[in-house]
Amino acid sequence: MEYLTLFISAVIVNNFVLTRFLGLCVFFGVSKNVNASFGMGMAVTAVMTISSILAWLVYNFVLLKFNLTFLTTVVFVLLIASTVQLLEMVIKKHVPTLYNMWGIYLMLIAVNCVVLGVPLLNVESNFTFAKSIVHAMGAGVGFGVAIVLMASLREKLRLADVPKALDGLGVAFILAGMLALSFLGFSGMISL
Amino acid sequence: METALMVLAVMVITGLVFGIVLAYANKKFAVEVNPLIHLVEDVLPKGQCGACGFAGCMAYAEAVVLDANVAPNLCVPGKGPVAEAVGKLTGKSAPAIEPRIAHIRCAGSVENAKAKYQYVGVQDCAAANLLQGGQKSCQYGCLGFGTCVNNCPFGALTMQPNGLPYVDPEKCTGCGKCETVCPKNVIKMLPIDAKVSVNCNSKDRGAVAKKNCSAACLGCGLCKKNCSHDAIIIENGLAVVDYKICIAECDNPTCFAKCPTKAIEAVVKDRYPMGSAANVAGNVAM
Amino acid sequence: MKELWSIFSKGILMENPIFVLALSLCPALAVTSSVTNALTMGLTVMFVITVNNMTISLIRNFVNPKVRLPVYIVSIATIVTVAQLVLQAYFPLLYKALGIYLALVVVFAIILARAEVFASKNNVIRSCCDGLGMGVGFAVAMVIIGAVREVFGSGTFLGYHVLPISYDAPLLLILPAGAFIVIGYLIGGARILVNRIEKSKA
Amino acid sequence: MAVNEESLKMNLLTVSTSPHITSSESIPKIMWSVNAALAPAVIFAAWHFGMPAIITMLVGVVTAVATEYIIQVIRKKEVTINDGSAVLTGLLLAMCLPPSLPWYMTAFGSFLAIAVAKHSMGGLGHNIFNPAHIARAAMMASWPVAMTTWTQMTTSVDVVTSATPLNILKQQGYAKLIETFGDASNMYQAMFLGLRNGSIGETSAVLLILGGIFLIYKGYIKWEMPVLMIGTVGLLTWIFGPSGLFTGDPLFHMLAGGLMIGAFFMATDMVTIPITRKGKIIFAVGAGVLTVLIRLKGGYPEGVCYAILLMNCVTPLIDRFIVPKKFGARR
Amino acid sequence: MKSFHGGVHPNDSKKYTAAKPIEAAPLPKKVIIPLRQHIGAPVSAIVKKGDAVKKGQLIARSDAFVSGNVHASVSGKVTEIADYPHAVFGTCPSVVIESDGLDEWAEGIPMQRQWEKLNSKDLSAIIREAGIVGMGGATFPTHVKLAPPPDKKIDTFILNGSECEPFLTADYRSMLEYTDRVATGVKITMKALGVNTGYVGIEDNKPDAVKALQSAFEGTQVKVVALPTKYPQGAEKMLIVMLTGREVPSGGLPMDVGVVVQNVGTVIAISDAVTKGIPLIERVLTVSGSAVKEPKNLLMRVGSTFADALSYCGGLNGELVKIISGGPMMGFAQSTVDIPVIKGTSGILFLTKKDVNADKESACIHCGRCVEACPMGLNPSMLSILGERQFYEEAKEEYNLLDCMECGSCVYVCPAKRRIVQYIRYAKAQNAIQAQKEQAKVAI
Amino acid sequence: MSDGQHNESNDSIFKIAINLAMACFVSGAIIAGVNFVTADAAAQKAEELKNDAMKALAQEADTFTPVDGKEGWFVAEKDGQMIAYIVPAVSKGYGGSINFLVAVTSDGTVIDYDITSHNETPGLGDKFNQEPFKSQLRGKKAENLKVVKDPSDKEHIQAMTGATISSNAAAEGVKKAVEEVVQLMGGK
Repeated sequence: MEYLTLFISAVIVNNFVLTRFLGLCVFFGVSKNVNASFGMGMAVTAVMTISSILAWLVYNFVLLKFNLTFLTTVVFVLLIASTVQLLEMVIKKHVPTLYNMWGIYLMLIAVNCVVLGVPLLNVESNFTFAKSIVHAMGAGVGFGVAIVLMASLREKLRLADVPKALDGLGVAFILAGMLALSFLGFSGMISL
Repeated sequence: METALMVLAVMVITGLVFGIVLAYANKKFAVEVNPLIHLVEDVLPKGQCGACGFAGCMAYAEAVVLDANVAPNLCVPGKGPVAEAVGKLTGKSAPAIEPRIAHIRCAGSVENAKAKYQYVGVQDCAAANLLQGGQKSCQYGCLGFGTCVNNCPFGALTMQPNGLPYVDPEKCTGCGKCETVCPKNVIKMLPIDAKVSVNCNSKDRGAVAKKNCSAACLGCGLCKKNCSHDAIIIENGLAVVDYKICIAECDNPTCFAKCPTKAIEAVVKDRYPMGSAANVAGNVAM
Repeated sequence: MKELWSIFSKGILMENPIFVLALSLCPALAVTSSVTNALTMGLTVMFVITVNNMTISLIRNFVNPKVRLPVYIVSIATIVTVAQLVLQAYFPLLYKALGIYLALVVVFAIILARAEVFASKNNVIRSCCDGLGMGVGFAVAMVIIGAVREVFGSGTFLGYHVLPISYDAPLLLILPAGAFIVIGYLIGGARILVNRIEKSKA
Repeated sequence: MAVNEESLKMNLLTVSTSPHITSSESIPKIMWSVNAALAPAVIFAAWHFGMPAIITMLVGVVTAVATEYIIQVIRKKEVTINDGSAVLTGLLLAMCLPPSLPWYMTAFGSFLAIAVAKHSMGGLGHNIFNPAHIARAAMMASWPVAMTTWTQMTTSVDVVTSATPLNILKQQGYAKLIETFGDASNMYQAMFLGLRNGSIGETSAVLLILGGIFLIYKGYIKWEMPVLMIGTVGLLTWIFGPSGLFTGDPLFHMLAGGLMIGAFFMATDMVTIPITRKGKIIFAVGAGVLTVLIRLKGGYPEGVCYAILLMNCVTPLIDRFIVPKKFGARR
Repeated sequence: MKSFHGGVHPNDSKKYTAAKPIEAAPLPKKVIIPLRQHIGAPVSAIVKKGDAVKKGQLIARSDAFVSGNVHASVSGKVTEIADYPHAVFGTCPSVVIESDGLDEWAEGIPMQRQWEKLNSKDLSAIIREAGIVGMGGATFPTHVKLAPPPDKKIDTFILNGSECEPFLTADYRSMLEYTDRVATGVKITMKALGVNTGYVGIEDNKPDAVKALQSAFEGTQVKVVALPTKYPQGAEKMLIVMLTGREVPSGGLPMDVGVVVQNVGTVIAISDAVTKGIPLIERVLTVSGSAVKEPKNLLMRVGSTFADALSYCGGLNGELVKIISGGPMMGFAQSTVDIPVIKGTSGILFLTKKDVNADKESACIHCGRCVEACPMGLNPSMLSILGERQFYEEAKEEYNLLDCMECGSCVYVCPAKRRIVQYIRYAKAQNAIQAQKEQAKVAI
Repeated sequence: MSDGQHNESNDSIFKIAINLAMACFVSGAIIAGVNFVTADAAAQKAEELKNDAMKALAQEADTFTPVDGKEGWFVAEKDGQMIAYIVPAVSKGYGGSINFLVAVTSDGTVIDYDITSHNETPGLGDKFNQEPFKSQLRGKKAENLKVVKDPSDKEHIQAMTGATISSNAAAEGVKKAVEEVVQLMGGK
């Protein structure tokens, strides 16, 4: 149950994009069509889960042990960037169908706030191994939900008569604001 | 001191491990791709920002190389220089080798050209053209709904109050987009140093053309007679200038002097006075 | 000198990292609820991007292309860590306020992008100018957003009341939703400004 | 020939694409009809809450119309303040607000609804979210205290209380709620007639239903939407009652809060809901489910506004997947 | 009766002419006979300027199978072969004949023929020779419909007596006054097709027509069915699904579900051609609208002009703003009265301001009325928006643009007064241009 | 980002790896150096901050000593005389957990408290770290730390308008701390 609330909290109530502003570059960059967004959401979920696992292991068994927590940033970012790069190469070679589905989005998230942010938050909140995984997956799914919604809204707006100055990015931000406003309805639903 | 040593050890080991893994993987999992893609990708900033609308720089590189419709200037952080380099690599740069400018081959303004009916409907030339060829009696003239204006990627066209588009020579790049969207083929690209231009597209017989529009080319051939270089022919009741001859041989064109309808004119840079820039299709009553 | 100035100045408006390029948006929203935080973050990024540009420019010829990205990242991460350590030691309250976003400076697209686009192809001085320009542009944008949100969202500027106490501030501006909307309009405003300037040039 | 051909030549004939005849429906007609349908509830509110409510409604409408006018002038678009849509937005917003809200908050909200929620997206027909609800959510976030402060009503009814029924339920429980009204049947009666505290326009269920029936009769809204949304709320609140399954008080929940006005006037705002009938049904049920979720589990006592906004977010996806069945598609 | 999805109930405005018997219009002084009065290959003139022609004489033909012969509709002299305005195509090469006022038949016409003895092939040949095309407006050559490819098994014939377009009463009057010819035409067609099952679909707002045909078909295998009054009941696909329950597949023709549909005017022409040898040179049409003084149902020669019709009907009454060839839902607006009547002209409407829609268009408010009105199950709202924003391909690929039959139901109900049909036509045209370009590319 | 094959360098895997390792080495050296300089300062600052925080809670005290076996607990003393326990506590609020630092006298009376982290709605729920709400809790004992909605009840805690959940959470967190102190004292 605890895990479930943690998961739901990360997906809806404390959505990473809409309340913590992580992963915005990708959120605004790739949310132009629904299919790409869906792929992106899956890719983020997968990468985030994997990197959270690795980061947790490294942090608890190396950095914490030798009292080197100030190296967290360096090690994590290197770890994630390399893992993603590796993952991309492996998938591209061996599972091309999967690669076409969401592998192409991998490079985009090698260096990305949300993918680095979640492992850092896990560490900061002293989550257990299992909790870290659940949290990371929740964050990924939450990201996916937000970006797919955003993409569908933007697809609709593409056909609208948006003022020229706001067209594109400006209105995307305003949309995100309204999306966040709507998600406020979930606030207070789960308190951890 | 011990901490410092530990730091160094951890960092070096991390570096070594990832270095080896990456280098190894790079060889082991190499996938054959179009080398051009890599060249292009190399030029890109690799911010992986996705601002181009593709999933990262690699994806954009792939798209711009493989898909002819993907423009080379989509990279936002890279801006000009990157666009240029990508364009060069993919051979997509070239906005026309020969400098040219869009030319409206119609002088059938609201006053000059007769209307056939009152059009009510979508304000778009191609849409209006579907209804008996548009609201003008002349089947060949500019309809004046500004489809070209709306489609110009450089904002070089504006609709004048008289119902004809104005081409801003400063802004026109000669890309030819307007030429393709005009349902009447009124717009043609003119060499930038053209000396004269025929401002009519009517293939009607002289009498009919005249009845429909006071500025029509009647195909009378006076200009042809007045051209000392044989650069003009009459084709389907319309004077056609061979610009190769005209530009190369003629210094002082006189062909247009005798034209009864002023359908052929000397090209002056600011031939059209810039009217109020409002998007007015004067001949259209909603 | 003129060239250096143009390298420097383009980052401030015409290629402003936040308003025009729309890169590194996370901090623009997350830490701009007060001007102080925004300014700190802006200065930190300015520092990191400038130093990193110089570093990359220095080492650009020694890096094997196959590990270029990891090396660049290591460089950025090192500089960020240094900044972290310094802030932690001397300005612990600010350090706490910036929280996780400080560490996330590492993955700001603008820093890596400038390294790849500019520093890896230019000499140290030019790279430094570019970094400074981008950094200043970033910081200015952050402060503007911070100012709008703080002044209208809590009636204060840098903690001092600038609007009458009776001003009933809409909290919306402090909340994420408000931040998104404010930035949306600021981006629109910047676009109008950039277009005006481009027009007047042409 | 007898035909006066000359006169024909003089006036150019009109040519357009078929069809050449259309029905008499128009956007202004729809919008003003909805305004008219709100009229009973508006009049009741003016009597029930007195001057403050009248001022709030006026401020809402005037600000909305003025904002629309200014923006359309700036954007060089045709000014359409006569079509009734800005009036409607202002009025609907005001009806979702506490009666004695400071006027500047109402004005802010009304401005936000028109400028941000509607015209940033391109104006009527292009907005994705219900403007009135976006404004209400924004105001709720901006001034949470003022937005949840309820004043005494002018009508002297025994059951006067300074909190809304849903607030009492959330904070003090069901027993206290019944106690406030005397007994359960008293409570239902008061709530049905609207003799309770709450937002300006949400209290009188019977008048809102009347307005809704008028709109259904005119064919401007589909009966399925309000019925299903209210029905879903009733069903779910009955099932997930306070003391175990099937112990809830569906009638109370159906009458409480902004459900009636939301279901009849907000969830049926055609611009922001799915275009197909099936899509509309999904929207209504979804909104009902979310309303119950927020009411029973969330931090806010009332969830109609957020439920509808959240369903607005999903609308493009619904439209994407729920498409009309094409004739001859069995191939 | 279960109805088809969608549809609208416009004011039928048939009161102007419903009670008016068909009158033969006076012989025109001059006829303009366009050489394109059908869908398919163009025909070329076989007469030249100055030739004397007789009524019913063949004046233009083509070797192509999908085309329709053209006959002189008056006797007289060919004065010109040139481009003239055309109700559908804008302009079209036409043969102009000046009447000699004698109205003489060409040799061998009329004659008496015992059609019962003819086989299906002969019937088909006679119909082809007579230049008969679909007279409801689509003008598809009739003999092509009667000769389906061998893999299409036709088992049902339907007579379309719905006439769902407002104002028009030509078919209705024909069914009442020419009942026998209609019945004969149906029987001939069924024989030509070799089918035994037949239906006559008539909207239930014309009970006397239903009764008349029911008695005419008494004792045959032809069922006369009263259908609910709803536009576009007369669209082939709607009619077929109502009468047989079969849905014509997307992009398909009625013959794909074993059905052939003919219009009332067409079967009358078939009857005349087969029993009397008279080619298609005249038709019944409705002249109506509030701008015309005496609305009438007229029997008019092909090639007479709208002006002829107007002057016979007493001229104008009130301010004319629109002339429509056909019905108000799917007809074509004209810019002049000098337009010739062609085989497909089912009505000529002269409308005043109060009849027509000239309201300003505004943005779509997604009310969904068009989706509910669309008999084809499309999303007209989206199609119009995509057309407006020039996403033609998307309209075709994802929103079934090409399935639209342009019945206009969506525009009729649209409160935003959007010109959906125009957007759709426009998008279709752009897609066609695109397809042409692509084909050209492949060819290179 | 990997540059792939077009650049057919013959660099061995090892050489590439060394390249990265070198970078890491330099990086490590720099970080270690900076850390060496700042570590002490950081630790000192952290200590100061903590003391300041505690001092704000128990203003008269001059020394704070950790309590054995109770993580995060401190005893605030003045001239060697214990005046309060400084106790950390956690409760669940509207937007997640709320962390407290509470100063409690040995007889279980609240001296003061400070909320070190929370995620409540800004401007609404987070008023519990400000006056006048804060002063309501001072001097209260465990049995009085209960939120009521009756304005006339001065014995208990008045809820903040519109933020009942947050009020409850604050009262509950402080109460927990007090109860723990009482338990500790009773245990002695």
